[in-house]
Amino acid sequence: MTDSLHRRDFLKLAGLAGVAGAVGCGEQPVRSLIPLMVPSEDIHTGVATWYATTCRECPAGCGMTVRTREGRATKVEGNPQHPISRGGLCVRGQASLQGLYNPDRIPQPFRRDTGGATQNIGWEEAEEQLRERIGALLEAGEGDKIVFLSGTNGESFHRLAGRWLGALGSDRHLVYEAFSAAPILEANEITFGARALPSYNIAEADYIVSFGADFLETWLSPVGFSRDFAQMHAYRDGQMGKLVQVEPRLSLTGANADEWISIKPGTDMFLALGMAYIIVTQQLGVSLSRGEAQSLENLLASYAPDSVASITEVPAETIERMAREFAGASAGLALGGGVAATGENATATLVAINLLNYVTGRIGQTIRFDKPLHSAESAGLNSLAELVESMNQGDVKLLLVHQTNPVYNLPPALGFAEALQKVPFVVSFSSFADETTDMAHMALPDMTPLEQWGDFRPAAGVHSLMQPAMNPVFDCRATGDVLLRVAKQLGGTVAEAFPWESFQEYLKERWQETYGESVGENFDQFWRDALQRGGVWDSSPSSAEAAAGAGNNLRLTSEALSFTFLPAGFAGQGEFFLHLYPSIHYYDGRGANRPWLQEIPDPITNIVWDSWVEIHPETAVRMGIVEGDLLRVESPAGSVEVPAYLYAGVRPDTVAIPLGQGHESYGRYAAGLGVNPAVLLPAISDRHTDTAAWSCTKVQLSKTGRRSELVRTDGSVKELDRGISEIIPLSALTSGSQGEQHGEIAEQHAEQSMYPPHEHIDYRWGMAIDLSACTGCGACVAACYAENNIPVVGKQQIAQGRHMAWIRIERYFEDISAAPDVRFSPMLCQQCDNAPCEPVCPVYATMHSSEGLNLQVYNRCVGTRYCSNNCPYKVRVFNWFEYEFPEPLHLQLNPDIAVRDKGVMEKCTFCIQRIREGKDHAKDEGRLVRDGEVRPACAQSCPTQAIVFGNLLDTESSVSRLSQRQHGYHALEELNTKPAITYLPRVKRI
Amino acid sequence: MNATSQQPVSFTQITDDILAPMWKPSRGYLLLLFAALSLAVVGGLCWLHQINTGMGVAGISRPAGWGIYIAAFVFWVGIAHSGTLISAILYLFHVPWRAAISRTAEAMTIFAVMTAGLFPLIHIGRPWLFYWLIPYPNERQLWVNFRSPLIWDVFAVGTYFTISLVFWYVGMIPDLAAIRDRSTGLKRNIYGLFALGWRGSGNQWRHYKAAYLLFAALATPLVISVHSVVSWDFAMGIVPGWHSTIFAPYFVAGAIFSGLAMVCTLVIPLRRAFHLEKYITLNHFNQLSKLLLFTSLIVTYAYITEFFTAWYTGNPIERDSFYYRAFGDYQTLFWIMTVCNCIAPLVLFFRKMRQNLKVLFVLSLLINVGMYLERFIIIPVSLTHGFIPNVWGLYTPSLYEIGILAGSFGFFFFFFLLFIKFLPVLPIFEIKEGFQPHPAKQIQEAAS
Amino acid sequence: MKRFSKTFLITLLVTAVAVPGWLLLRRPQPPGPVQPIAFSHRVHAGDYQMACLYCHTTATRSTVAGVPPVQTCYECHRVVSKDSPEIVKVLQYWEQKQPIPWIRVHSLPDFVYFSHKRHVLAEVSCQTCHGEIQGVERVRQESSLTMGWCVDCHKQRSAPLECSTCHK
Amino acid sequence: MRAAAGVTGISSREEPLVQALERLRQRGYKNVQTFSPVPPEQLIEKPESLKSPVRAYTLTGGILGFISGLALTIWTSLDWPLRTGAKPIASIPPFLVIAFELTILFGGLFTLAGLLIHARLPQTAPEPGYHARFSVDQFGVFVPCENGQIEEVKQLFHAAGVEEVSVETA
Repeated sequence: MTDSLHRRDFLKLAGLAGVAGAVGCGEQPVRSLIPLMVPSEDIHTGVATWYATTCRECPAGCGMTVRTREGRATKVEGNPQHPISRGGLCVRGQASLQGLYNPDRIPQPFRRDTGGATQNIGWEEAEEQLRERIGALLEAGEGDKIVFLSGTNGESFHRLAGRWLGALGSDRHLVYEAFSAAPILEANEITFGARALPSYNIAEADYIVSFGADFLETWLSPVGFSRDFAQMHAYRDGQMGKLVQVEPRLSLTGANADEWISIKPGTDMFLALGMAYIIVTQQLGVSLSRGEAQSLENLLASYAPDSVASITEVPAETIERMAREFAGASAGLALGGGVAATGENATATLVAINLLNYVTGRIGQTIRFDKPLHSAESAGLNSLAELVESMNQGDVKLLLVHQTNPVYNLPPALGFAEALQKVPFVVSFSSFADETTDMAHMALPDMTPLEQWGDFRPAAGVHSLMQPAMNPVFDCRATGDVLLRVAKQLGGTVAEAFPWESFQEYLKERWQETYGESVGENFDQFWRDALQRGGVWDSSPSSAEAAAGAGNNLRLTSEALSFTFLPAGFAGQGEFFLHLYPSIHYYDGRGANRPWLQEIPDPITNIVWDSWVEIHPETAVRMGIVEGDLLRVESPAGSVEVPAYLYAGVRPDTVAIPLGQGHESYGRYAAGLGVNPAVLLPAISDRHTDTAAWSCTKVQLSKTGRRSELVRTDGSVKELDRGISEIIPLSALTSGSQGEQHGEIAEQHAEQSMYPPHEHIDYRWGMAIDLSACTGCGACVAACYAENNIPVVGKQQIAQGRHMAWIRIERYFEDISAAPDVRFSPMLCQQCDNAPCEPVCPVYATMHSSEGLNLQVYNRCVGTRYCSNNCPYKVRVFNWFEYEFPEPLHLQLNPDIAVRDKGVMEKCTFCIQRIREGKDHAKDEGRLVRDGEVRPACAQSCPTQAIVFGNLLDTESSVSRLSQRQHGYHALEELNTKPAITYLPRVKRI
Repeated sequence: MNATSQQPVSFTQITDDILAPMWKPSRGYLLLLFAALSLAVVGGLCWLHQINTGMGVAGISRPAGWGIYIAAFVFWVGIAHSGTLISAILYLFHVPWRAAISRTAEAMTIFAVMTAGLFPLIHIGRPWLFYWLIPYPNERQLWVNFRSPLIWDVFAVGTYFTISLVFWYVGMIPDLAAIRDRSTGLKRNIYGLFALGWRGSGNQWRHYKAAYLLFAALATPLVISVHSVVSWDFAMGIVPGWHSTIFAPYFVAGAIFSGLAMVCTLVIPLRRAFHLEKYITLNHFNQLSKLLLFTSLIVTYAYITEFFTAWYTGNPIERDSFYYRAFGDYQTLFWIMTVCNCIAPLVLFFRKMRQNLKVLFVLSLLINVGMYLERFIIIPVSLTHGFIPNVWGLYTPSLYEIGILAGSFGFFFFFFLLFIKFLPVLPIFEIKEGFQPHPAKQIQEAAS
Repeated sequence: MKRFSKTFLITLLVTAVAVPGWLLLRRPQPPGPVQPIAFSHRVHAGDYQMACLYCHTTATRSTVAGVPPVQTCYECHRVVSKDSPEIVKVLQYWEQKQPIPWIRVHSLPDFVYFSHKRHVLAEVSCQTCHGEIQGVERVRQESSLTMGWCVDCHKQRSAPLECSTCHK
Repeated sequence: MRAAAGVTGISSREEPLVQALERLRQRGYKNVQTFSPVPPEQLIEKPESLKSPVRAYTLTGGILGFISGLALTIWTSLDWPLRTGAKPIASIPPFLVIAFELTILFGGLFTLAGLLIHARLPQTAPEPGYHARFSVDQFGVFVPCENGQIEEVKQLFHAAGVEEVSVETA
């Protein structure tokens, strides 16, 4: 008997029994006590074990650590050592646990008969059937009619799949990723002859112009970029970086920008060219060679500010100013290529942006080709159209679909779904019953990334590992293993080509091939270290720079200098441009089945569990539309009915719809919710790369006369100057006017109290939240849901104000204009020293600890809700019902904190379970907790490190230093509640 | 006795008149009783469902953690106040017309406190743990938090109920003895038991009078303290719209106002059904109306003061909260309340109206509605519009909540209906005392 | 004039409270549950003086003391008295690769945080809570494990009385 | 003929009985019992002690209530000091609320006790000389006396103008 099987037995018994105990707060305790068979190295009951792995929720490839208790994963966090994410993790990454434990996962393989009924089968039978199919095809010499269609895969898996197909005589391995970086690669090829995705040095930049790149949300590597942006945008030494966001709809990234250029959709290219024109003609940029300068002048001749202004609807002065600012910046950076800005001229736009970067000398400075990022390569629309064609013609006999959902993602105009019905045998490896799997003949459910082996290269010099953090939740098999087993069963040369027993073995061998030479005999140690660390990466950038330094001396190609910049076309005669943007929660739709992502409000609109169409208030007034009116949006390709949301951040001639909802299938949380606006897209692609164009059609808007209420979590969109989410003008900081010292205010307050202040023993836990760094992404909210067993209540309950989140991002639209003032402030329990909630509790269910925490003893609570009423911050939530965690989502529950019963008030306690654990460790070593040793889930997850936690009694701690900063303030300070949280106002360039 | 001249009525007649309607239920009465019971049962079932499923079946949420349950609690406690006012405060002030309505008012107090007492239980999330609010030695070694106004409530309402019950009961002992002496069999035994063997001996009367005066003296500060404590549930909170120094007197006045209205609501039909015109005269209503008008004016004054301070302090949060109260989502309720509590009672400036029972009855209903709305506007509406604009929300009571609220009326009227059939609705001996051609009193009255 | 016999009333009241209370207190403690294997702490911890930590290995490291894996039993009992009927059962579990389904005796509610580690490291002996376990054949819950019981000891030893010490 | 327990004078007015009572007292009759349907003005067994000792109970109860209210709140707060808000462990202002309520509660309950003790309530034995009419409209005075004294008492009653005299048997 193998060790893994013991672990599995244990899981079945002890793990589940433990959970039963964790779920029923105050109910009959567990009756049985199941020991392990043999002592496990990894599992100690009551002690958490951490595994490093790689997040696979999007192609960014952030490093992640998984906390497991009693053999089940309970929390994922950013891996602080990982060079891509550097400790943060986004909202989607946090929700990967709900992919793992999704109750609507396909629990075991099934066959679908001709009638459409499914029949569960065992793995042996399933693999045998696949083998038979392949065997028959091979016999008939039709191995090339096997197609493997997958999403972005880990490196080793990708190679294995290619090798496997090759052994069968096919080379038809298509990678389809809904959001593709192909135009960037192509533009770089065209401009510089370098087909690579460079690294963008956002952190060091001081001026960024982003042409629709939503780099804080979904663009390429949002977690890393957010961290960089916070650094770039932080006030230091009298300065802060400036971000100018160019987009027709103010995105979350735009809301964090200093300036918003509300550009006419599809004309970003012209703006970039117009800026380049000014820079070149006025010689504002770097000195160019004579020939280059001449060619550029010729190329840009027709993009004088006036003509560009009329195309883009951006005033000529603004263009001129932007050009000057950009050229004058010591480290400027122009970004482009966001999904929403991807139109027919996507590549051309990026070429124009490349020119802009080039003429100001940014290549090699803020844009570096020496450490390229991993690109999400994707088959373009044309190759998919070819596949469709080939499927229609019967040239595909066996289609294997792995971790991608083309039926949902592709524009219906392409006809993929219809063609799929003509394929005699479709196998889906999807873990979830998605739209594509619904049409498959057989499902061989893959494990989720948290359960399997793999590797991933998010950037050059970064090789991340994935390892199973726990045993499979369902009877699923890793597709890598399935491919290997089927190959073995096929026998003959095919089997010989695959000597590995398992994908794990294959992976390790590949690593040995890659690194064996450099590490020599110590490979096993190297491998263990890599697993512990989460992969290998080059920590010394100097060597990498030296190695590829040449890559930065790129010159413009002749192709670039003779490039023809064609404007983007828009299909349809509608009145409005259609602006589709990827949701920060659902990404391309894959996040829609994670209840947390549905439940956590969209950062901009604060809408939950829905789709909406954003229209400008003026347009709405003109058309007599109010929020919640169900509108019909019609394009030449199709139409959707979706409720209206009035948003001043969208141009009056544009309507915006988020992507990712509108699933017909994909489980209980996703199915039937909202609309999939991809149906509005005619199958139009980028001219150069044939990447699907998202911004390519105009639509007609009409009222249906019906209503569909949107559920928003924001009560008021204005902060009303109540001292909750404050800003401070940059000028106030730079002019040297020393305002009131924060320390003085605190002292005054101490005197104002009727009673002496609390004494704290050893610790007073506090937090500093830097609103300049907070982007409003909501990662902290998801982390809190995961850490603290917060239930998901659904749309109806949220409509009633029963959102259970312990931390929320309050979003206030103070001003939506060219200098947008959109405020995001995380609101959580302020752990007040003069807590208004505490004295009103009749039963001491909430009281103050000697460490300054506002404790809530769940089992003591009788549920008067007085504390919640008296909490000025409204950060206490009540259990209105006995909330359910549908199996197996309950396995995710954190055993360190009780699951609250109905009728009980609950709240944030700065993750007291973590504080307890940290103090436990410290006590073992006879010391106090060190600064940074304990971090609440929200602080840990924050991609920008906006939340800093620590001991306020330790004057050296980061939180103490931040809390003492000038201009720091307490929310609703005039109430004198003496919160432990100090907010640092958002520095605003006014 | 009061100034209006009355035909002398013999003591026997008084006893007969008051005891006549007892124990003979008419069909209408039974129907009413059944209706009240049914309503109470419906409310009870709603409550059961709520206990079973969770507080979520009610419409309360965040930010309005308190809704119509707490509004109902305050409403019923308020109703309770006029009973004690009439029996204790007016007694201390020797107000001659109090006797005729005191028993009914006191009974109303008892049942209203009982009803009110249900609401904290209904409203807490885990009602099965209500006893944690009571300080008693327990294995957890935990006591209650005496700093919480809710614990003050436990003590204030508990004391109020106990003292009111004692007061009511002691006041009834001579009457119970009278009933005992007029009945036979089981009835005699039961009334006899409760009459405690009262004989009306001089010695008994002597202590009785002394004790009654003392009860009245104790009940007077108590009644003021109880509604003050109830008002502090809110005033001790920092919620804009709650945190106000005038709450205690304002709530006491409001409580008496609503309680007097409820007395009118109960006594006007009762007088007619039980043919008590001889004992409850138009003059009684005239006096009651004056009190109603007076308390209405106090309440109006309090409303104006609240708005004035909110406006003139210039505190933007306070201002916003009060602006919202008058012109926000709940403005309709606010203006209905203003009409009911401040404008409609102004008709009582006219003596004719004060003695027009139809007008008075309708007005008393309006005031009941208005005072309920007042509590609704103060409690959940203030909560919906607190400090943090991001969590502003709306509160709409659910059907279950309304069911329970309706049930509370059923509960109250069920007990009240039982009371009018089983106990004397007027204090017999006090009425007799009033009709007694008393030399000492006559001299006193002549002098004044 | 005959008065109510107050003495009688008081006597009645006192009896009504005292008698059931006394009966309740005097009720013999139920024995512990019958375990799948009649494991004797008396033999192991008493007669053979085995250290508690030999089997309950995580008592110094984790919140839970830990129930020994079947392997721990097996390692000794493949030699020691392997023919005794109870040991045969153990060996059967081992052969069948089944964990032994012990019946839980001590359990705390889910909202309580209790760490064996902190108590053991603070030199609170096992017997303080588990009674004279080394003399017990069949384990039963010796202490009430109620909040007051915990608090008493914490008060005596000046251990923390913060709510968050024990409540999660 | 059984031995008489005493004689009751019954009248619809108080005055004749007051007069009769005065005379009876002068004749040395003891343990006289008066009955009245309403609180009597003068018809009291011992007219000299009009003040009732019940108020002493009230005062005692009130003081006791106040002290126990303060004691309960302060002691329980100190027993396990739990901090809430910025308030001190023993916060006197809120405790005064409790103390006040307990003052009233204890005062009221003690008053009740005083009433019951002094009015000799409850009593179950039939009262000699009590007539059901006394709770309706008649006043009465019961004089316990020997058989031989019946006539004298009767005379006294009649002389005072008492309308009806009834001889009670034991």
